[in-house]
Amino acid sequence: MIDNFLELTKLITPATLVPLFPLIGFLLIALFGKQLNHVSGWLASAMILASFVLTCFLFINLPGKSDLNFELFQWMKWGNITLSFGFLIDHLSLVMMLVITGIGFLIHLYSIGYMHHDEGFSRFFSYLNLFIFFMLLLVMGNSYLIMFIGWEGVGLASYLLIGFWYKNDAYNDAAKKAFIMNRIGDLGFLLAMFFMLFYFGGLDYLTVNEAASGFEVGTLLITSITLLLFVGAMGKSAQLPLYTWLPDAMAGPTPVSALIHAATMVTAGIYMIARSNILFAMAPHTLDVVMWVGVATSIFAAVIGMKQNDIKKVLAYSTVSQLGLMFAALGMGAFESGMFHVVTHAFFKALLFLGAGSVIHAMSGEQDIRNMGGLSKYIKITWATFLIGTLAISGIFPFSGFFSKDEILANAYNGHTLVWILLSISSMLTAFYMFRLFFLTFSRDFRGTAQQQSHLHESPWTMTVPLVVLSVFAVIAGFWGLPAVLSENHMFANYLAPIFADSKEIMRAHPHVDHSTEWLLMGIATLAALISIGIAYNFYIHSKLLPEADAETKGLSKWVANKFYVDELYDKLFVRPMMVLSDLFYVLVDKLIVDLLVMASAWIIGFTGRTIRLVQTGNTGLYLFLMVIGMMVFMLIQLVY
Amino acid sequence: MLSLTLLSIPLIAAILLLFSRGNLSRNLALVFTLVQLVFTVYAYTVFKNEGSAAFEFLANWSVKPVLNIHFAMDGMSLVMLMLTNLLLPLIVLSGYNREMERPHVFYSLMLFMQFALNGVFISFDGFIYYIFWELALIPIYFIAFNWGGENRAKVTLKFFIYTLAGSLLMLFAFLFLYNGSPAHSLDWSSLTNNPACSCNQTWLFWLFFIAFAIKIPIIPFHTWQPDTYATAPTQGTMLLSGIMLKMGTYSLLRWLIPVVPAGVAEWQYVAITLSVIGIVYASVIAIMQKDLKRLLAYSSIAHVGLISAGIFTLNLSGFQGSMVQMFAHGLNVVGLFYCADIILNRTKHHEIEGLGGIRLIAPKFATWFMIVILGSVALPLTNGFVGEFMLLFSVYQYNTWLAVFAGLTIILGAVYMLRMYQKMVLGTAIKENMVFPDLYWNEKIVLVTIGILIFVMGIFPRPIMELTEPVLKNLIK
Amino acid sequence: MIQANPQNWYLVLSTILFSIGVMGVLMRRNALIILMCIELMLNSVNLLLVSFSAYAGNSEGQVFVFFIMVVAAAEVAVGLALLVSIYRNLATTDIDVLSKLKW
Amino acid sequence: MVLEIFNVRKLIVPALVLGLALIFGLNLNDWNSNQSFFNNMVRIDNFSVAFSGLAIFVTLLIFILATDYYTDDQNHISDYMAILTFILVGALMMFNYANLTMLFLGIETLSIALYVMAGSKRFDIRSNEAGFKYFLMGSFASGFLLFGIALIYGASGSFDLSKIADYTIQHQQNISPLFYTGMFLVVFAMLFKVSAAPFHFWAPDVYHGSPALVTAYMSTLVKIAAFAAFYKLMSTTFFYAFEKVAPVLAISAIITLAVGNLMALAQTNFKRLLAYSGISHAGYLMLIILTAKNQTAGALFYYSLAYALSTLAAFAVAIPVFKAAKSEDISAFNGLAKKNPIHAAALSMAMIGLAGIPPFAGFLGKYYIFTEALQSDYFYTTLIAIFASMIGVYYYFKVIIAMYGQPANEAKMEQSFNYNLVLGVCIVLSILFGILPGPILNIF
Repeated sequence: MIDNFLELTKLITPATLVPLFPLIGFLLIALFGKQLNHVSGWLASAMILASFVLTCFLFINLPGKSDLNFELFQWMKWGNITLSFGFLIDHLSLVMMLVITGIGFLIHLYSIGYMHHDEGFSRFFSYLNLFIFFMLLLVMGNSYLIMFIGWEGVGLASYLLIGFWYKNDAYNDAAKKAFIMNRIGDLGFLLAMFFMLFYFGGLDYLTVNEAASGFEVGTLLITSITLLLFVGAMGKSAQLPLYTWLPDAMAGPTPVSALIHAATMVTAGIYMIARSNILFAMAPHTLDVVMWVGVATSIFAAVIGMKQNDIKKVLAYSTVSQLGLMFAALGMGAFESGMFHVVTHAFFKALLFLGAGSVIHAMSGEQDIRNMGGLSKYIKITWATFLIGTLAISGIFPFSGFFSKDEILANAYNGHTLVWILLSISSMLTAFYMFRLFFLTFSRDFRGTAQQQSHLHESPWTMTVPLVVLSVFAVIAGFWGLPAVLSENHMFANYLAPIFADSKEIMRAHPHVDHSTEWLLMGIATLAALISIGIAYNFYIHSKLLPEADAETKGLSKWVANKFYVDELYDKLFVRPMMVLSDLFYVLVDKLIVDLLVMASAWIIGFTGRTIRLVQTGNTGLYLFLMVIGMMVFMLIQLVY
Repeated sequence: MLSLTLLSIPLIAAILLLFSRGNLSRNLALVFTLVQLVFTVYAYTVFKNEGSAAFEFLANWSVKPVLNIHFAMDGMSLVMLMLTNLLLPLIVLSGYNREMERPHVFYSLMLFMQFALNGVFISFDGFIYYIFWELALIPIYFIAFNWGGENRAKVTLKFFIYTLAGSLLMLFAFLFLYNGSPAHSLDWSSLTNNPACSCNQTWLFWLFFIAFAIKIPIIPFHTWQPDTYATAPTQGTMLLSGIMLKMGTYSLLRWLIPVVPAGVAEWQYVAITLSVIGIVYASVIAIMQKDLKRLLAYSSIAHVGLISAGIFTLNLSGFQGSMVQMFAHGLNVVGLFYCADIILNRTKHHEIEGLGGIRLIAPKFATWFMIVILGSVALPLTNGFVGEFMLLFSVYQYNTWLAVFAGLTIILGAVYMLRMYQKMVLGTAIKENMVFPDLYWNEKIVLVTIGILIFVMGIFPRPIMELTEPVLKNLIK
Repeated sequence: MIQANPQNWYLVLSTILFSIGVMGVLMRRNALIILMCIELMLNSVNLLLVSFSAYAGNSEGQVFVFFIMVVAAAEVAVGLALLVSIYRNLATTDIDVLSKLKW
Repeated sequence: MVLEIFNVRKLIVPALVLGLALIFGLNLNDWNSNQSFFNNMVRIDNFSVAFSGLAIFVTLLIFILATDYYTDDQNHISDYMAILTFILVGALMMFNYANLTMLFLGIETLSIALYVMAGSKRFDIRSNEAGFKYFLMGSFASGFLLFGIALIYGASGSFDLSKIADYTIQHQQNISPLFYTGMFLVVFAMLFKVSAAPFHFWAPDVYHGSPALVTAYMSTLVKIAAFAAFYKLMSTTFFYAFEKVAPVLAISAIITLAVGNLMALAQTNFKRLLAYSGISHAGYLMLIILTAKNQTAGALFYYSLAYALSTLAAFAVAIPVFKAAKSEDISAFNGLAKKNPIHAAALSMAMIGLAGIPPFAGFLGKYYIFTEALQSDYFYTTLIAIFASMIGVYYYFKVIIAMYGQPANEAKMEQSFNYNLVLGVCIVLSILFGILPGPILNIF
């Protein structure tokens, strides 16, 4: 025990350093960005690499099933409430830290090439480092409050990065939208914290979990808390109905989309629920909500994704859809499956985005897949890695997506048949639109301008190396979580087991599906994916179909292409009324009613003054008369008294 | 004696400044405000935080009517003093590269204002407190009126009469208390130890409340404020919004709650409801504001609405949070108005529409502006968050649904601030012939100081909370 | 002599006189007549004082009467002077004309 | 006190000033020496000494102003000065009287001299009108005063204040209705003199029409004298019959406050504005009369002093401004801040002082009055007085706004040492007494 303790204390410094490196990087670049110029890219990458190395060190040295929970300083303290600033390093956070720093490093590296010609080069890297810092805070914090710091901090970084090209107002709008929608979720998170602070007396996970265990399963309190937390997760992880910011967020540079809007930040919601697994386990109703929201989002986004023509938009909707899948997993109580999909998704989606970035790089900024085609000839590495990513996300054996998705589907089959059907459809749609994207981009003939064609080139090594590395992981990551039929040892689930042990106990988890069923399920999934691919092939290679131009889209597909007009709906439902209300309050209530009341009282006084002044006619006779009247009245008053 | 020193420095400076001219007056003002800051910091270092007031100065002023002077400082006063005396040098510095008529009078008035504000925060006798309270009104009126923008005569007069009307109500309340107290003492301790008969507390509460509500301002007593903020010269607006409205919130804690506890307990719900309505109402109005300073004015109403809501919850979170937030809001709003001033001064354009691209030519300014905005929208690790977190929590403790409603501020705040930032600073639509030099040295000092403090306070808010904790704990009792 | 009649008679008489004076001041518009009415008021007071003095048996009241007479004379002198001045400027003694100063 | 027989015109004023200074000193010498003279017609006590001192001081300042005011009219300066001195004499009698005879004489000496001074611009029809109106109404009121005195005499058999008081003590249960009627008539006459509503009608017109210097004198010395006399009457003679008259006084105070402040709002003429402001201040001072039973002479004195200082300061700025602009409208002050910032600042201070805002003595005076009024349970009256002072701020600030907010007019204001001297003295004292009120507040 003592040994264990000593060993743990030794880890405090490296653990503290993990988020500190990116922060230092951010400060250095922010202050000396001009002088550092292109060095800043390397500096930033080095900082993340350092964090990554330290994280690996922690990963290796964290003894057994123990966790490292330490306090840095007291942040706020009043009355009997103490809110400290502290970190918790356990298996769950380590997984996230590895993903963040690992993929983060690769994306930093990639960005050096991608952003090379941008005038805001060092600014970009300072923001990226800032993002990593906050993201690490989010996952490393030992309380909801620290998580909330990271939570809002990544929102800020996301805002800054989406609006990175601030000259474009549409990008700025997208950035603003992302920030505000996130804030809506944050309010839920904040209120959840108030509930916890009030009823549990603290915000750190230990206190909360301990206090929560004193309540019964399914009490209103826990349900409220978890629902509010889930509202926060909906905002951050782009679930229905707060998802609309994520597709717009593609306005940011592509590495940003890869890092923030695919691999890490958007999965914060899943991390949060996984982190609160005990609370959620105690709130079965919330879990149902989470599951159904996830399923709905998954299908909805997949449908929209089928009709998108912007390479990044397709990926964005696929991200939303995949996130929905993860939430569905969480909602079923399969926390480790959800987390597993987070990890695999991080790899292949980052890969896809980076690939898309490489494509856009090659195409000199073109993003519309209708104007691409035949790129496999020009950018071989990108093509190959992109294919791997596409196969992975479509759930083809033995790529990583297959395993993680299969795990979720198996969980769904085991108890929620309807969910299983819906998620399978969603997977099919995913496979379809991903291959639609792939075929339209890389196969057939080039459809862009001649000028674009002449510029087609493979990206520099800083960009291709991350692609290759990620594609390797996109392939092998699945083997960390082999299904029970293939291996007795589900490495990933075992690693996270201590985290979810209590909640599993509360939920009394379902027995595993038997092997034959599992085989069957895997077969169905693969078959479905292959059918989808076949359809896509038939449409876009065989029949040489092209998505029609925007103007020609009609009927249902027009609805789909326009994302079911959800943005317009929100605009009409919330934004416009808010603006009208604002004007109304200002002009009508503030100026007309409230101020008028004030001014009217002043005016009445003034008017009285002007009126009674007329008594003073200047006529002495009247004055004398009034004086005598006054005396008589006074005398009368006196008599009455 | 330290209390008197803190009062005399700005007063002497104000008089001295009248005999200086031009740049000399600026430098003198800066020196004096810095000296004052040093003394304030000294007071902080020697202050022993035991929940009671220190540095007492007691004197009899007049036998009939009984007038006493009682200056002292407790944790709450110290926080406010630090805020005041920290902001003043910044405000003085902010005017360094601005042309203005008769700067010596301007700065003299400003230091006179500092004198009055210091007085308000260290007065422990109702009468002397009232005098300083009124005294603070005169210099700011003249600053706003003489150096103000369009329509200043009407607007400032409205401001003056409106706030004075409130003060007179408070005067009446004090007069009544004076009469009711056997020794005719308005001393803070005697007022708090022998509260008025609860039969009278209702209307006493309203008299005090309206006086403070006008100053703060709480909806619906706010209509003087946007006009005045928009019209006053920016340094005046900084004084008004940064410090002067804190007089109102501070007084809620110092006078209203301990002096008429029964009245407060009875009408608490009205006060909170008004405050919370004010938060949302002002935020919503701010969304579509066309004028930059007016937008900031409404945002300020929203923020102080939260402060007063927190105070009226009567729990420790609310009290502590309000103190933290007063300090934070003071810093942030001064920063915001300074940024507004920088824009107005260079572009002569006070509307939010029709500007843009400032970031292209003045990136440093854009960055610091952003930082101040972040503080103002209460991003965690900035000072705004600590206060808002505690305040919202206190409102939550009072009523969950009110907290949800008040919590809208974190959404709406982001909406109007980011909208404004985007329209004015981002984009490419540069106004024709716009000359926008990046920050000058004095602007840099001011904004960087504020920016750094925003984070320092956001990460280490403990000193303020420790300073006020004993006092506020006593208040709860 | 004076005591021959009940005191109230004097009181009533001087009150009536005083009232006549007041009514005169209120109803007439000619400044001179108003002046005379005021004199009437003062003289009614004189009568009252003298009667009171006689009944009370001390002479203070009578002394006071002399003061009143002196003051009244002074007052009339000043009043007439002002009236002359006004007459020179306006050629009228109607007090209704004197209404330049109003509101 | 008879100082009018001088030939060397230039010396008149300095000599008078010197004389006044002398009397001022002599007067102070009488502090704490309670004596009575002339068969108890005149009584000197601290009350009278203090107010005499104040009156002499005000007159002193007025005379200093007069040197420059009458530069264009040197021929009559001796007459003017003499008459002004008579006003002082009347005022002093009103402070020292111990007998209704002396009160009457004092009032008449003061009034008759004032009638003359009000009409002293012979060729100005406004001045004529003011003088004559004042005369008519004043003598009309004197009639009532006399009738009242006569009735009191009839009831109590004496003019002596203490004897009348004795009468009320001895006949507490059966005070003659004659006495009450007389008391009311006297009170009405005094209300007229202090220009309390509804007997205030003369004040605006007379202030408006009179020469500015006379207006200044009227609004300070005369008002103070009237109030002091009124106060003395109420606090001593009518002490035991006070309850009878209190409601009337309270109503009068309320109407006065309302009328004075409301009617001032729309004024454009500065003197007329100050007249209404004077009426409103009469309203505040009425609160002291209301509380006279509680011996509130200190409040009366302090408030009078504060009011006099501020008003004189205002006139010390206004008179040269009027001369330069050839107008007495508030617009004459337009842009004064640009031309004469110090004068503008001083006038602002005077206005703020009149409005009763700290740190000027005016505030403390009001505070004192309000505490006393509340102590005597005039709750609503005090509340109305507070509301009235809110309104008051508006019209005082109209002047300030004209000075600072309006573009400057052409007229150049001549600088004069004497005006500046008075101005300086008034402002300094007004701040000084505002900050260190102790000695004055607790004078009695």
